[in-house]
Amino acid sequence: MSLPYHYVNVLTGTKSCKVLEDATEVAGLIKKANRPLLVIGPLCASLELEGCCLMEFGARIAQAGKLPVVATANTRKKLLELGVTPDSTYDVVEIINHLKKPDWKGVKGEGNHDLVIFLGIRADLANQGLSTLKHFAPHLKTLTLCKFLHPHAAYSLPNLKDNKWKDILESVINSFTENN
Amino acid sequence: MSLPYHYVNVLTGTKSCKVLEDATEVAGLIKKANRPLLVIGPLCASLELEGCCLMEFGARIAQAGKLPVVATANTRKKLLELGVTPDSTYDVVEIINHLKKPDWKGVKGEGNHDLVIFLGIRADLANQGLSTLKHFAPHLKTLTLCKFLHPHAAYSLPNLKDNKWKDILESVINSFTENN
Amino acid sequence: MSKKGRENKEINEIIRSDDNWEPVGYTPMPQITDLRNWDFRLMETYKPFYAPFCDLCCFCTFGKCDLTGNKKGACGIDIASQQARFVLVACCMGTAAHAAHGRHLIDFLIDKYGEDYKIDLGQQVDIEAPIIRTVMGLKPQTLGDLRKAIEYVERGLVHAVSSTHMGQEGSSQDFESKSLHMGMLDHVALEASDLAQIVGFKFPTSVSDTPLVDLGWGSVDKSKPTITCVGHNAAAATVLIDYLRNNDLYDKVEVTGICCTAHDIARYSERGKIIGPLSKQLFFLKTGLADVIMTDEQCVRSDIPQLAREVGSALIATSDKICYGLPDVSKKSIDEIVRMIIDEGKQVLILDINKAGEVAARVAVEIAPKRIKEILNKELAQELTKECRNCAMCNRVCPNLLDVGTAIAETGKGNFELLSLLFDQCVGCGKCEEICPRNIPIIKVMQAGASWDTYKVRTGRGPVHDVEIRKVGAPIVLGTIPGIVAFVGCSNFPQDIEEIAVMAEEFAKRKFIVALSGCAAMAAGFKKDAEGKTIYEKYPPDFDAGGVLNVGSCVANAHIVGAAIKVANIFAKLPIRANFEVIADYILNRVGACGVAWGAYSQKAAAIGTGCNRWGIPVVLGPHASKYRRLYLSDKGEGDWSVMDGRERQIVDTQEPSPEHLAMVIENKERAMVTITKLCIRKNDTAQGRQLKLYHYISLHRNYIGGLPDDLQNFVRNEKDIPIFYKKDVMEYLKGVGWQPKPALTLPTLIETYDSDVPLDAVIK
Amino acid sequence: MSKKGRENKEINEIIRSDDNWEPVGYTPMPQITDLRNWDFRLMETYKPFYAPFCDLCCFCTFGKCDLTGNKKGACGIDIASQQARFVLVACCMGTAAHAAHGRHLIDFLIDKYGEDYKIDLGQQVDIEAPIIRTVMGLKPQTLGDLRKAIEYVERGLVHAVSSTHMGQEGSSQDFESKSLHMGMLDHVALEASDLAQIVGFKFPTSVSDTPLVDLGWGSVDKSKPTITCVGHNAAAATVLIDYLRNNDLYDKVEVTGICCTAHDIARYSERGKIIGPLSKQLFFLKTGLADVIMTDEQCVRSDIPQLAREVGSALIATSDKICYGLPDVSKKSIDEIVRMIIDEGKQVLILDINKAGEVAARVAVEIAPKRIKEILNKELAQELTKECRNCAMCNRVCPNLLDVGTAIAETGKGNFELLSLLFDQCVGCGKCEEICPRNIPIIKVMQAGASWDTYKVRTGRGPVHDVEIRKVGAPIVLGTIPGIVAFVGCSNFPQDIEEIAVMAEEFAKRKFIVALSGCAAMAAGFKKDAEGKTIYEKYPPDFDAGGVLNVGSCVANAHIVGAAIKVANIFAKLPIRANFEVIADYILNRVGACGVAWGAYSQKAAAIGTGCNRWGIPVVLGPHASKYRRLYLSDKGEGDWSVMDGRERQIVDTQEPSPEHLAMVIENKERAMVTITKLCIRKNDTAQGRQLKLYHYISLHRNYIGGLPDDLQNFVRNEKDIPIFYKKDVMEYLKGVGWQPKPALTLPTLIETYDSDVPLDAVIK
Repeated sequence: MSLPYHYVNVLTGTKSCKVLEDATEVAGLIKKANRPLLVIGPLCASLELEGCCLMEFGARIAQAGKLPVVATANTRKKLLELGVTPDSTYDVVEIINHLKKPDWKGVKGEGNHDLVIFLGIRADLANQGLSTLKHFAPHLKTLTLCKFLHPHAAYSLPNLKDNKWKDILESVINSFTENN
Repeated sequence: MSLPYHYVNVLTGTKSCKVLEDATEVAGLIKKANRPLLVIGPLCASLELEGCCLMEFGARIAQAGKLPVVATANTRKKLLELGVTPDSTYDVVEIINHLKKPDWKGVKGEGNHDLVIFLGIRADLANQGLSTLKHFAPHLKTLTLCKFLHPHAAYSLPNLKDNKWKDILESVINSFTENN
Repeated sequence: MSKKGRENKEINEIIRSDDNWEPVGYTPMPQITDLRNWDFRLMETYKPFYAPFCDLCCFCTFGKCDLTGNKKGACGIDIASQQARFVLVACCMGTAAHAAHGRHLIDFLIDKYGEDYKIDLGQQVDIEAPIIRTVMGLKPQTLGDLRKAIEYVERGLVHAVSSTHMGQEGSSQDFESKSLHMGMLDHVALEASDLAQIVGFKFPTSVSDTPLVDLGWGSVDKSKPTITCVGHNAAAATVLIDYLRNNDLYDKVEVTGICCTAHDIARYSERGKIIGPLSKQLFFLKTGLADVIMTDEQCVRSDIPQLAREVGSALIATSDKICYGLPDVSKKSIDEIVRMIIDEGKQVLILDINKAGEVAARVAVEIAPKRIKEILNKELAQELTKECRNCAMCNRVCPNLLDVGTAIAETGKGNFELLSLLFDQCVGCGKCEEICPRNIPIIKVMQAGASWDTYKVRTGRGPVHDVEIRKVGAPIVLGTIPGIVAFVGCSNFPQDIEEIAVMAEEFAKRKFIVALSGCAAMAAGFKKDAEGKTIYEKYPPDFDAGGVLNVGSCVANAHIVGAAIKVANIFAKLPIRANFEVIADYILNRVGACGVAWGAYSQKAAAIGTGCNRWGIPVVLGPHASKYRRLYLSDKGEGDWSVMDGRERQIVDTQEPSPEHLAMVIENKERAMVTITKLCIRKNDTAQGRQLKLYHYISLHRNYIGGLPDDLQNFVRNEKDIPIFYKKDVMEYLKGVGWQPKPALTLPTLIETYDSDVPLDAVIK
Repeated sequence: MSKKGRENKEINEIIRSDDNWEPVGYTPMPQITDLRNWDFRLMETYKPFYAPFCDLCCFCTFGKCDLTGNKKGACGIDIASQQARFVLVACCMGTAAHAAHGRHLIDFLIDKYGEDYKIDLGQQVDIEAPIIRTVMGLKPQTLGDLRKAIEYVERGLVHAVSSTHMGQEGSSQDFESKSLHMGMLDHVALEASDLAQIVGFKFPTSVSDTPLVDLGWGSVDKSKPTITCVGHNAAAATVLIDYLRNNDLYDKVEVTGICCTAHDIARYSERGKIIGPLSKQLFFLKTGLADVIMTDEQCVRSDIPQLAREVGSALIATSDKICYGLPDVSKKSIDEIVRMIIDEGKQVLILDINKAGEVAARVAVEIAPKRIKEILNKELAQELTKECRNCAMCNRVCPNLLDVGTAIAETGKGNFELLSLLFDQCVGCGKCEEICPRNIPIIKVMQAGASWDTYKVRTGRGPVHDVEIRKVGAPIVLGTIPGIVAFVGCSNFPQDIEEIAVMAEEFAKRKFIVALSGCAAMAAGFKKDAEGKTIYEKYPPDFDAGGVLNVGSCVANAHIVGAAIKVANIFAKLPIRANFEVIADYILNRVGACGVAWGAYSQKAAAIGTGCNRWGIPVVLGPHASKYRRLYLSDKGEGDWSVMDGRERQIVDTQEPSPEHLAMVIENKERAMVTITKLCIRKNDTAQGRQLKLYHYISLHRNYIGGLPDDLQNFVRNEKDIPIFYKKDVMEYLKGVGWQPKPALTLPTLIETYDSDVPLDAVIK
């Protein structure tokens, strides 16, 4: 049984994430999505990944993948500095609350999203939010790009060391640019 | 995450069984043990495995492996018919209660057992008993030879179809006779 | 814990301590720690045995905490304490359910009759409330007094619930002591509740041959408007029946019940019909035979609104415990409500049960003619199941581990044998149907496998009579009646529902006293012999050797414990007033009673069973009960079985593990019958009595397990104990195991083997 | 639910309805379903939001039941209802903890002073019990009246606990309504408890500038015998202090406290020292500075007996809630007990707190000289940690997700920076130390990283004064005081303990009213500015714009809700007696108050927060609170925000989401400050008030999130609402999003937007 990195997040249940080890799989998933959404959390502002701020990866993924962005908590500020204007800002539980309504209009007003990608939300809170969506939002899939496995996500990266994590994020970004 | 066959037994925790697919591994484990114990439950009397009574497999394993036997519930009767006199009879929770005391004298009076092998106890009750030993009997290991995965066991067979299950039990028996 | 002056004063007022029916004993209205030493003494011999259902704790926001490998939670709690804590939570839920139930009944009846309404249980019953007398020291004379009992429970409950909060109790033993206390309070609530309804609803009392009533879904007349009351609180049902009677409708309408409400409907009117236990709730409601479903409280499926819609039954919820999110129409006029239900198809909440009863009757009469009621026939059943490919998903979700798939697949082939067997083993949760990828309505299909016979069950009789106790007191204590076996609790049976009847009959034949209650009492009626008779028709309804009696609904379980207390009081002449330790000690050492909760599922059952344990009554549980997480097991022959010899005033190492366990799980009924017999052995047995008990123990062991028990040496004190019939074999066996006679004993007691205010003289009469 | 005659009679007696201080309102002593319609109305706007912590239910022996994919449990329950049920269990635990606490205090004080002992809170407080007056309709005048309040809570609790039993409530909404009811009863218990101790222990009241007392482990004088009281019930501590005073020992002994007992020790005697919140309990006890540990109840680590042994502290348990399996020596003489502890090294349970206090004092004085107390120095810390290989096992088990490993590894290299930071973020569970494969005593090592300064916290002041309310009532309701922000609850902080001080100061600077209580009030004292001053030293202690006040321990939270009620009563002149809906409606629509439980971990906090929600007070929670499983969130701008305009007597679609949510979790303090400000917006704000609130909302948003809020259009009703300072930008922004002025409103209310006995006129004064 694959344990999440943090024991507080150990799954007690039957429905666990599909672990994606391969960046192309991840990118493929995102490309396949009709209305993907990238949710960027505050850890992106505080975490360093191999010398550069995690927020930059978030910004680059958004740009490369042309993904609409929700900035939670106070991430908006940092994103603006990086030249990315988030399509909206919400508290993380607010965006999850919207997402669980099938008929929500979505951040673009074009309808609810079918794939929601999370990066930079503290693991315990993120996993609880993912649980909400797992149980109450059958109409969408969730994907986490964080360093730690999220059992409640539909798709999650495994627990990773920084270098491996960076590699995956980089190749996700590249796989967008390549094929565009 | 490997789910047990029965959802009532789904593990909610961190410590799950090691799944043994290979009969020689199973036999090796038993042979390595200094004071193994075979606990035979009443399902052995009611379950048919490929045309012959599960109890016969229990009896043959006991004989081939020269294992002391505890007959739980009313299994003793059937065992006697098969020419096996169990070393003792207990209600299943009683034998587990004894086993969890490190200084228990064991069924042979030679000291507590280091490997306890279970066969033929209903899956929900068995898994609860295995939980007791997992949590409170660090001095011994448990092994289940049943058809279904037991998350709380130290070692468990996977969920099996009858034919595969029979093969494993047969080869366990043989591996004893061979090397003796 | 020494009581403060104020506290004593309050207690003396509540229990009217100057009433001199008996001197006030050592522990009037004990609080949560007052009997802690007794509990600890019990646990010296019967140690808590834990089977964690989860490795973790998830109670507070520090969690989840991993408790494996002796790891502690963020609060410092360990795995054993967390299990004990969970058991305490369960006991609190169970006790609260009964206390709230009693509070509702008593308030309802006080509204009707006033708080001075007298408690009179007829000429056969003088000791009206053995539990309340023993625990509180109060001799309840009115409904108002019963309310005092509930208030005592309410007050005690708060402290127990408080203790389950994070950062409170830290010792598993103290959690257990609190659970045992809750269990005892639960019995107070049970007794208060059943006494209230006996006097308030004029249920049978002081009679043993209560009427035999119809049992089973097959007993329902489909041509009549049918109202089915589901739950445990019959107040609304009594109003319904009164309305029908007063309006000459009673013979035109079927009033039926599921779970304990059914028992109490039958106690209120022998024309009431008992559909069956909880395990048949989903099955029956899905037949659509009920025109109106009226829910009250406890053991009612959470999805009844949805079920009622599916089959077009009207739904009236009547309890603040179960509101289902329905509109509260309590203040609307009855006409208005009836229209809402019929014209608007509304499901409603009516908290004024005086209205609810009439509404149910009027709605049933109106809508019944418009509804078609048909039972699924075999042809249709085969049609519905022929798509089954036996993918076995149903097996994986079955909480009873049944092979549903094969039975359904066979049904698809026109073979209904397995389906019938499946139905008898089904606990009625409906998961199989829910998971089925082919959407086969499995529970509905079971209509073609179920028996549609009408069975018989004896109406609940309430308390055991003092006269009965006078007759059986001596034989029980001397052991010449081999034991009292009480089949109680729910219908989460490990195998066939018939198992209860089989076990009960085995003990009836062997001249044990067999008492039943709740779902178990119904289950016992679902088996007929060759002549088509149920055990209720075959055995006398007396509390006497070979008798089979139904005391009533779950709350009537109080009367079984009450009977054991009465033995101490009537036969042994021990004062019971506020005298818990003395009485529990007496029961533990001298009254060969054993409770059997073969299908226990609920938190109420956990509380009831734990309460029995504090009284010194062992309880045998079915396999599912391993999921309660805790048992009380002794070390058997290897434990220390020293007790005080009251007359000799010295500790004696009896070397006799009796009773052997206080709470244990057993795998199957064959083993259970052997163990139950053993658990009726008491240190006080006379040689004659012990012979008899050992005779049954050996004979059952030979029948079901084979040969002589390998622990026989533990229970033969000297040669006189050996049953003549087996003398030769037993002597031989004992010789083989090097048996030695055990020390003799004149008056076994635990008093003065632990720290207590009770002096040894208190147990000597 | 219409009350029966008997019931009304009982209630009228209990609340002395003929006392004509105010007419009796619509809901005297409401029962569990009486305010259900109010709850359902709230949930129309603020829908329950569930984050299941587990896919399964394991409550009964049918389980485990898998509830994923809309699967139902064996009883028919679904995942949402199971979450709601779990929340109700938590609320019951929390309410029971406070009720049992109050019961103990009140019984103790009645023993001492009698039940007629008067409640007098001084000249500044006439409305002594706003909660009890509003909920029950009782104006409590004596300790006996406070006991009535506890009895009301006890009775209500039983029904809620009962509802959590299997087969009871089936609707998540009704589970929520029951949780909200428990929350309200919890506040009754809080108020009764704190009033009892204020009058019984003569705590400060009717003064705002209560003394500043020492805070922090650094404040303890190691040279003195030290007694540390852990928990929430200061009764035993007051006895201890009395004994010391009467025996001239008080200046020779350190009396210290952890958790709320500390607050109440300080309220009893300004010489008492507050060690800190729960998160520092393990840390401090492991220093061994306590010669005697005296535990009472709630938030006390379960492993204290083991901890005490490790460091050689004596242990005295004093509560029936926490017995630790220790011998109950309550009946032994004080001399005997002292000898047991000192000569035999026994840890004991003393349930007679009059004895416990003296025993603690005498033991401390005797053993202190024999004990060596040394704080770990940096050299030793480095020595102890140099084996660390940063395997990160500690990180994996840390419930706060902290990088413990690196901090310890760095310490091993002689760098203590990270260790200090770690200590400030540590919630104090000790899992890291337990899991460490190299057995590094991490918590002990933190002694070298912790600050050993002495801090200051203002003593709990109890109720807000009526005179203060007279002064601030208008500005609050008009909005010219931008809000009341209450920092409450536990110390399970997501980041640095200093965050409370940072947030509190931000709001104090902005002239909000900042109230604190419990662990949060302590945490707020753990930050000094450049001049070495804590916020308690920098800001006035008044309930007024820019004031920072500590109301006291957890039970004192009642006074914060009480203040909101008093605004309705004193300023708006609304009668409060048995008038819950009117008052809650007033608070929801007009009193800009927001609770902040940033480190909430406990079931008590769940009950308190849920209670606030029923009163119409929004609560902001830290990330850990997501594990409570339930929030109340609106659909924001997309929801229906229609209310009744009381004067126009018509429904108005305000299009304004205020307050925006009732219970929400926020990720970090920066965002929290912005959201808290927004949650202080009320429909009743005057243009001037709204300008001020929007000014702070915008300015905080610009500071922490950047730019203008993208939901600004929701809160600008017309141009007059726009803060001058930002006029240009805001106008531009509003134009951009096509903002239109919103309908004007004279008197916003929910009354007559749902089914209730309360007429519209009741809210118009």
